[in-house]
Amino acid sequence: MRTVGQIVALVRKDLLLEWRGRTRGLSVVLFGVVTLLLFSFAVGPDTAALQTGAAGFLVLALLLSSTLALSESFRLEHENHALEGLLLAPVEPVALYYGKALSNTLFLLLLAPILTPVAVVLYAVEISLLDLAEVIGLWGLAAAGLSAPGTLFAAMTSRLRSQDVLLPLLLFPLVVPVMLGSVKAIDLVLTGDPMQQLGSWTMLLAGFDVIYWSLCGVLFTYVVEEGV
Amino acid sequence: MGEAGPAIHCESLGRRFGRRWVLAHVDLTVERAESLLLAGANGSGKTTLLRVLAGLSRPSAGSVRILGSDPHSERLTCRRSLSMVSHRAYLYDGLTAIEMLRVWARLCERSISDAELDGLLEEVALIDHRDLAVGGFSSGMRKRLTFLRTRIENPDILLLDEPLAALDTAGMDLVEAWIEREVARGTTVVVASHAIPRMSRICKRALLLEDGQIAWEGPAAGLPAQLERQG
Amino acid sequence: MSETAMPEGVIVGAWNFVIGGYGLTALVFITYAWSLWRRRKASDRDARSNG
Amino acid sequence: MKRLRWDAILGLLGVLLLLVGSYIGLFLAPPDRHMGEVQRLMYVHVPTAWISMLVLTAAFVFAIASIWTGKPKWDAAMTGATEVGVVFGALLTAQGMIWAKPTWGVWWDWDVRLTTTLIMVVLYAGILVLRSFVDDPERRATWSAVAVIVGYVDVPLVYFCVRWWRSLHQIQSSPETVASSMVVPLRINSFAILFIAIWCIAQRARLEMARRRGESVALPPKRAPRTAEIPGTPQGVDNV
Repeated sequence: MRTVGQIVALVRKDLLLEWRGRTRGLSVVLFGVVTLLLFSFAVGPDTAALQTGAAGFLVLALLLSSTLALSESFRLEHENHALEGLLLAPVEPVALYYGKALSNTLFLLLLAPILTPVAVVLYAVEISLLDLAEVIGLWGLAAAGLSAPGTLFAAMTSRLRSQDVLLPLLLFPLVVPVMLGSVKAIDLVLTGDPMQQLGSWTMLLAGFDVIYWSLCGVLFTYVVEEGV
Repeated sequence: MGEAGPAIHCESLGRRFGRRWVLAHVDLTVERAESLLLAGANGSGKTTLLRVLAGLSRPSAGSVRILGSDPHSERLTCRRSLSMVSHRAYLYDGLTAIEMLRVWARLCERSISDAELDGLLEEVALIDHRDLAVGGFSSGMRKRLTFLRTRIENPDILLLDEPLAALDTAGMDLVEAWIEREVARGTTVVVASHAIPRMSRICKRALLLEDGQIAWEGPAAGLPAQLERQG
Repeated sequence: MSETAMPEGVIVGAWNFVIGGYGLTALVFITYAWSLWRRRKASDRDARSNG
Repeated sequence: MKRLRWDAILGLLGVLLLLVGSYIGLFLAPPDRHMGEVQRLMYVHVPTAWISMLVLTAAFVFAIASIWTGKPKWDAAMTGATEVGVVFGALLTAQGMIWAKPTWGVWWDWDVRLTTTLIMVVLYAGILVLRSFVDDPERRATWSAVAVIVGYVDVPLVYFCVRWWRSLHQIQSSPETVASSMVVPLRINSFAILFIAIWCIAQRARLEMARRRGESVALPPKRAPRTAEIPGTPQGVDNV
């Protein structure tokens, strides 16, 4: 119970900081929008091709923005050695991990209502409001899947030289199941699901989330305990 | 539980950074309610010793016990009884002074009302900056705010790394009075400082570090003479 | 070893692929063993020069 | 010198067995009825696949041991297994491509095993890169062990998601049906490659231990402290 209170305090602190540094957050959002735009240039003004690829482009935009958001979230913690201050407080590292992973998930989830409409417009996808809600739900599962190992790896790489290369290098191959699962599931929502496969892809995403949210919480203790 | 042990106990403690031993062969016992002054030139290992005691740095050799507990395996027990002020501010530039205090209070599971927090800010003359972002604070103001953290934590053991650095005269007097009060209250205090005259008045015992090893140990009153003899 | 000797000559140039596969495997093993040996020597040299 | 012996013998035995097994596989075993001579690739490909998986599993076990005990020897063993896993995995991917070209007509076909192997190779190579960037030996050990554990748990997830993803297209027949005359060279080569892998891991682990010894420095000699002029402090440095 105590740990839950601390996690809530940490998430509140992160959200407050995110709100104060809105421009930082906005630049990540803008980055996502630019990526979506670039995909349409890469494919060409072929509406059919854009529609087919829409789900993939959307998830790729999320993936690329996530590395920015993740390393940014730890840059703040290192600015005045604030993370060290948190480690000095009577807080279990598990609480630090879940606080950070939760606020990262929330931030990435926030991208959905902005990037999805952009994709709908750019790629001429036909979508109902109900579908949109489904897409955002799936996006949430994907965001949680990216944040779980992402927070763990960002905590390690944030103190290293060339963190910008290392984080994607470690994270991208690991989250292939998240990527495949969410692309497939969102694609099924957008283009129809004649063979009722949406359920199993959602289960895959949820399974990844459950496994990595528990595993990384345990391992995070070892990562931060080797303090500088 | 470590109810029986002394406040701090180290045995042949050593810490290595790369190929350099920053601390070596440190045997140290600090009894409860004792006050200890750590002296030594820059790079003699004072900060590292404090960081190892605080559990921020793992010893490369030897062992540390805080109130009989290991800072790493019995993490929460140690953190609850220990507080540290260092030259690192541990602040978030985006938060205001009062928000920073609220975060600390919540993390330490202390329910402290805003009125009480205002009182604390008043004490360190920061009440006028209550709702300003910490990012705009001068280093002296940051330091004052950092002290309030230990006030909230209300520890049994207080580790202070250069508590007087970056402060103006008023700030130094403030901190000095506060440390004196803590010592009088029975808090175990370990201070690393270059302000020997000020600090040796407060502390009973002193310890001189040289190249990471204990070079001299004795009553704090004898430290100035010792330093003079050294040249 | 000609393709006409095969029972069913479905796959053209099959032996080339087989030889390629075995050759590659041997090459990788030899190169890796050599790299291990070389790194070992370098580390021994380092240890000696550092005293 | 004495410690070098067991794995040197094992390594030599591995090379010898590989020569024997490959000779049988290449010249004595009959060609496959459907696949023809291409089937002979199986005698190195399948053992490589088995041993790569085994090596990655070993890396996982070593990582857990390393994080649990904090002992440098487990970290060294884990480094060896990870690196050998990457090398063998890359070899496996290349062999798979050589297999794919004559049988399916393309070098790359998003086959489940091939894709999973490739992803694992990239992931574990990333872990080796991470190691090279961390200077502190203890932290390097912990962080890479954490990454190995996280990565190994991903294997079944990647496997299943690639399989589901593939199942929308068609399911490829895989080189699994094994006739009894093919068992002998397959078995010999499996042991051969296993022994070679063990030799490589042992060598790499030794190298890591040697490097780690190179990083460590002995404690400086203890100096006697000057004692306080005024008696009354109970703390001597000599008492324990």
